[in-house]
Amino acid sequence: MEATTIQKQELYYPLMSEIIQVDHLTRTEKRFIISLPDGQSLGHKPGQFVELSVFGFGEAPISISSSPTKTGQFDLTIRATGRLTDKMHHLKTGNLVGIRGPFGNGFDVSLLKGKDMLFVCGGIGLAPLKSLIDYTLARRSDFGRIIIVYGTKNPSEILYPSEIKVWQERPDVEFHMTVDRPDVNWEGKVGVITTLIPPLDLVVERTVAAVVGPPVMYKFVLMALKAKRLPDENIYMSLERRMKCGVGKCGHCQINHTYVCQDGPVFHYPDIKRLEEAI
Amino acid sequence: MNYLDTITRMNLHEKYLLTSKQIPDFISFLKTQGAVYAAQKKGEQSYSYQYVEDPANVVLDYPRTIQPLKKFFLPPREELLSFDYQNNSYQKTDVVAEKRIFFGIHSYEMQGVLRLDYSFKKGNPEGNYLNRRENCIFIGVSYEPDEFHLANALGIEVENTEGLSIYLEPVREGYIAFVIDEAGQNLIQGFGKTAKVTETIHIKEKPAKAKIRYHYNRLPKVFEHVYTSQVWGQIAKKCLGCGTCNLLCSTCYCFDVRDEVSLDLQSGTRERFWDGCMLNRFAEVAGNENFRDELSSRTRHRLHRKFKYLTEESGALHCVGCGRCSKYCPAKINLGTTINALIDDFTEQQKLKEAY
Amino acid sequence: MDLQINVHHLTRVEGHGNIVIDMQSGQLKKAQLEIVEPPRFFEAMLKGRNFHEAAIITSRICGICSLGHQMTSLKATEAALGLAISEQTLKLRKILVHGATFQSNVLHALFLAAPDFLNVGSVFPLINTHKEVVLAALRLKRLANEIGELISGRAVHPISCVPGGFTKLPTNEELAALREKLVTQAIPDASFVVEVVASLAGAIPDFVRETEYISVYSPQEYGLYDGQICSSDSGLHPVDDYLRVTNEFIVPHSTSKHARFNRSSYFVGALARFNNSSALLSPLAKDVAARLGLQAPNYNPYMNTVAQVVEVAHCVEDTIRLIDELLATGIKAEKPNQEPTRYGRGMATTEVPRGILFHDYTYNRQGQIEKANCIIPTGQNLANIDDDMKKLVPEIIGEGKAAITKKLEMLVRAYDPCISCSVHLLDVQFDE
Amino acid sequence: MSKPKVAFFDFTSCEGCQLNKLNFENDFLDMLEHVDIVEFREAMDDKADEYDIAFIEGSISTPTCIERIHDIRRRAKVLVALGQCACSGGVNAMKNLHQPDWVREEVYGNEKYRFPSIPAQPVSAVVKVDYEVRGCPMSAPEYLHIFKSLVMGRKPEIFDHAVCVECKLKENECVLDKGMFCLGPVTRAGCEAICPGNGQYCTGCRGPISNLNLEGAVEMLREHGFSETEARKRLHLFSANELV
Ligand SMILES: Cc1cc2nc3c(=O)[nH]c(=O)nc-3n(C[C@H](O)[C@H](O)[C@H](O)COP(=O)(O)OP(=O)(O)OC[C@H]3O[C@@H](n4cnc5c(N)ncnc54)[C@H](O)[C@@H]3O)c2cc1C
Ligand code: SF4
Ligand code: SF4
Ligand code: SF4
Repeated sequence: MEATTIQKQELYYPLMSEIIQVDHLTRTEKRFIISLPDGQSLGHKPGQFVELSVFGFGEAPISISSSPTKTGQFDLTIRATGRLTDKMHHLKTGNLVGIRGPFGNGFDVSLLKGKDMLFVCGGIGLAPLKSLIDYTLARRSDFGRIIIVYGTKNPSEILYPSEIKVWQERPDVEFHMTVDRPDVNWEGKVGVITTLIPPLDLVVERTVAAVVGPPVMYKFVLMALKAKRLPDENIYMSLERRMKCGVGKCGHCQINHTYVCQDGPVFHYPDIKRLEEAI
Repeated sequence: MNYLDTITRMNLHEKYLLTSKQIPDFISFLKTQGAVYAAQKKGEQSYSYQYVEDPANVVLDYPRTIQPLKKFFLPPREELLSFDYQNNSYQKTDVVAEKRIFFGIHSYEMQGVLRLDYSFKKGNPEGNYLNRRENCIFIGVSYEPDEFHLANALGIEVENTEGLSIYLEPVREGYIAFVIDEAGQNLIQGFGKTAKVTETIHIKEKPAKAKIRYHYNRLPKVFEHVYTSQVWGQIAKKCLGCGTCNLLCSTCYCFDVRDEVSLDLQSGTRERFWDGCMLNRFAEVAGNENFRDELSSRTRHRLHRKFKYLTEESGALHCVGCGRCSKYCPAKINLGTTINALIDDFTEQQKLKEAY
Repeated sequence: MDLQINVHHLTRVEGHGNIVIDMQSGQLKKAQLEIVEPPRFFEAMLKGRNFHEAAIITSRICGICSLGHQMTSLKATEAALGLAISEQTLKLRKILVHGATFQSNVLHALFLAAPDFLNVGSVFPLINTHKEVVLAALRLKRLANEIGELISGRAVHPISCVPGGFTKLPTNEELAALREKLVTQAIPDASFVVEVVASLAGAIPDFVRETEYISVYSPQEYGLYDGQICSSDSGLHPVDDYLRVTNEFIVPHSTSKHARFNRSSYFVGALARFNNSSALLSPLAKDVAARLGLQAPNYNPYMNTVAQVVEVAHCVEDTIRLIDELLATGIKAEKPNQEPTRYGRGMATTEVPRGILFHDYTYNRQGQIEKANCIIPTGQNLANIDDDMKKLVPEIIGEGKAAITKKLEMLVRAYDPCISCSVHLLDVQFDE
Repeated sequence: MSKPKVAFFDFTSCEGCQLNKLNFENDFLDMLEHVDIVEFREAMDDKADEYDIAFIEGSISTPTCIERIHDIRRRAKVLVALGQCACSGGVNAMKNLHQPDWVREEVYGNEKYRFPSIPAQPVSAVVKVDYEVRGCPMSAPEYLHIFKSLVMGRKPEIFDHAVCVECKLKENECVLDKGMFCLGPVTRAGCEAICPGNGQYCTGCRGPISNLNLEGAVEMLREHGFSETEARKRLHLFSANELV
């Protein structure tokens, strides 16, 4: 029987890995720096994710928010929204968590070489994009302009303030930020993220946009990019779906014939343009 | 396929007579060769595949069981690992791959298993499923299609023997056992009490009761054009979202995973359960966004998986026509009727196109 | 002398009740158990309901006596519709009643009443000081619940007992396994519990007030599942006479109605059953009664708890007997008989742990309820509790408020009142 | 870590859920290992001021109930509605289908003002409820799951799919198929389909799933031979508040 000859895989067993640092980012977000046993590297591509688990609290897909150029450890940025993610916020340095992965289709960095990069990050969407931002910064000379457009609901939700400070100060990074609802101390721009796109001065043939944000954001960002005449082929986006296995088995993340966990989460826009239910 | 072709094709196999009296003996013999599972009565008028304790309880003439054979390879509830909550360590849960003989299954049931094989082998081949799938022998039996069976219309005839080792066809004296493969040959020989049959056996025609207006080859084509059909909305009016059609489907395999700790709060297990795209939380993500909120889009997704998405990938329809989703749907939504309505919609469209 | 006692929301009883004593210048103005549980309108809910639903709904009158309500409801429905039940159904139901009775009696005697004898506020401290007793009681309770789960699907709000029979039957093997547990586990546990109760008997207040004792009576067996109404004053009365016996009346201090028959009040419950039927107890139960010094007739209401323990022994032993009878022939597959042969009125009575219970339904030709009435034991006891308090308070007036309060609380608890189910109304008619 | 303080309170109900809890004989002592029970009127005399977890049984059906539940909410960190009476009003809510004042007059005549009664409401109609343990009676496995989850400090897993799912997982014979009535297709799971598993039909005691297709449900029952009036009446048995 064929079943005996096929290479069977043990898909669901996590690697117990240690939290080596916890950074408090906002009221609802924390960054965890994690090291795999024996100093192994995760070997991921920017945009990929892991299945993170804490026994008794379940498992969930979490994007890797550090660049593959950082080895021996990797970052997860987690928003507390439920069973597992709330528990993560109670864990401390030295605690063990289960890691499976990396999974999914990340950004193909070879295709991005030499391009101007436009990062459109809505809210926690900055977390998955940060792996690519960090990568492009680590290989700065491989890329043209680096433009980061970032929007959050309010100033208290701004992720990675110290990194942002660096980005703002670097001459070779163009960083733009806005909040939906300012507080008394806010001096920056106010408005939804799409208001940041029209003023941008882009060389559209050379620019590749990478878009990640909450589900409602995509439609409007796409409209804004279209208005700038950015070709569809130059747009990549990462989609979020419920997923349990991360390896194309559990069925939850399917959008029509596409599996987000395998074909995504990073998609080339032309591939999903005609996919109903996708955006 | 021509009915006479079937007779000829079947008669090419070696065949033996198992008299009605011999059947229990044969089952007892099978029990010496492995764990035997077969359809048995469950409640008043339903059947279920169960371990055979007593050969007398085995039923060979039955319309269908409640759960399909998938329950043996992808159990409704399966422990993946057990963990120590306090120390954050875990143990893999062994998958026991005993030798199993499935006795008296229908051709579409076998086909259902072959479809699942595809789903679990592709991409990342899953050990849990494939280990359970090893060492299994299937002995088929003929059946009389009822108004819910669509297998014939979908190209899986009653006498389809793919995947089987032996196929049983009822005759006056009992059953003719057609030997399909070596494993089947070994079983028949090991039993040793059967008489070889050399004359041609006339196989009774078993007409399908449910019909589909198109040849099944054309269904993926139909599904390319009915994404926006109003049929989905019509079904959604009756559909209750109970998920029966997913869970009992021969080829649905989606699952959910949950952790549970025991009351001592020391240990626990990670388990997976059957899940289905008709159910509420299936496509919900953080922030309570649900990407398939409407029952109409859920039914559409379910049937597109059966007739288009997986078909384009694998070349085979992923509906095997077992009829469970129609028979057990509390709202009496019938798959054959639905497909015919979609076909009508499609033809209507084509006509309009031509006129245009 | 003046004395005011107001125990608000009495603990360790089911449902909500207050004890109110008002004594002014040595004159007892008030001695009442006030029932403050909100009313729940069950008879009204039953109107227009299908005959399969009556038992499902009435079970929700009380989670503690849900099985008793179901049994009485089924019997009333069967009487109204002329549905005969099989011998097997009868025996299984009797086992269910035994299980429910001894589970409730164990719960009350050991978890709710015993803390009083040991001067603690709840069963929880006893887990440390009297672990063996608590474990034995828990095992007995578990076994009683297993009886319910095995035969009726669930111990609270049973599932598979329906008019005419059962929707699912236990297997012979399951019954045999249950019997084994009863013999090897329940009998020793019950004997152990009896010894413990015997050692506590000294803490039972010495109070006597003769009253009328009313229970179900059957000449063949200790009256629980079925029989006639028996009054210690006036003898046997047919079930159909239940309204004459109970005479419900409204009192201002209670959302529950009170009852009286030959005197100003009467007693229902384990002690009434014991007083009327003790000769029919199982041999083991008779031994237990002797060991605990309980002899019929006994007029001390506090002894109700002791009578409950005696009944535990009876129920365990009689369940074993019933299982043996069932196993002798083996369980036969049968479907519930749900073909009505008539439509009309049906009345039924059963002993639930807290006393005699009545259901009375009238069905129309569609098999729907037109009129329903349920009379619950705790309601029948309320007048008797008030009368007991009126006699008790002057007798112990010298003991001080704390002691008096405790004895009053113990008195009310001894009746094992089930207040949530006692709150009901009579004959509500809805005009549609 | 100190043990969470747990309290139990009862309002208008049959107290079956409380009893069900005492029916975990095998697990009872284990449960006590993890918590301090500080208030439990049916079983003990003590009272406390604050609770980490308050379990509320029963529906709110008098003005006094409203005061009490506000008070409990103020003292409780987590408040759990226990059983269908607390979650939806349960069977008690059937009285809401009738004129309340008239019902009271029928019962108490001129004394009706002594016993104020308001429509039977779920606890959530008055205060914020953190979690619900549905069912009449609540189901023991689900209760244990929620209990453990809360003690561990995790959000419990509460289903929003139908009882049918549990029937299918258990391969129960479908009672609709036998010609009986059943509300399993539209009733929230969590009871492990205990009624169909015992050959009985599902009476809908856990209330409807969140995306109830009410007309579809009535139509489904009609297809199975039950009149529309009958279907609606039975849908109301445990869900009068949710379906009106
Ligand atoms: C590819 C991908 C990358 C992600 N990256 C990040 C990240 O970097 N940081 C981050 O904080 N979150 C990320 N998420 C979202 C994260 O997976 C969910 O927030 C998480 O699953 C919630 O799990 P929980 O146990 O805490 O929540 P639960 O208590 O299970 O549920 C809370 C909410 O989350 C939804 N949810 C439950 N399970 C999933 C699931 N498997 N996938 C999506 N939503 C779910 C539920 O519908 C519910 O609304 C990512 C999701 C995907 C698909
Ligand atoms: S079985 Fe029928 S009612 Fe249930 S989800 Fe499927 S189509 Fe809908
Ligand atoms: S018995 Fe009821 S709950 Fe079970 S499958 Fe049938 S319709 Fe669904
Ligand atoms: S099957 Fe239905 S009636 Fe029975 S417990 Fe479950 S939800 Fe309640």
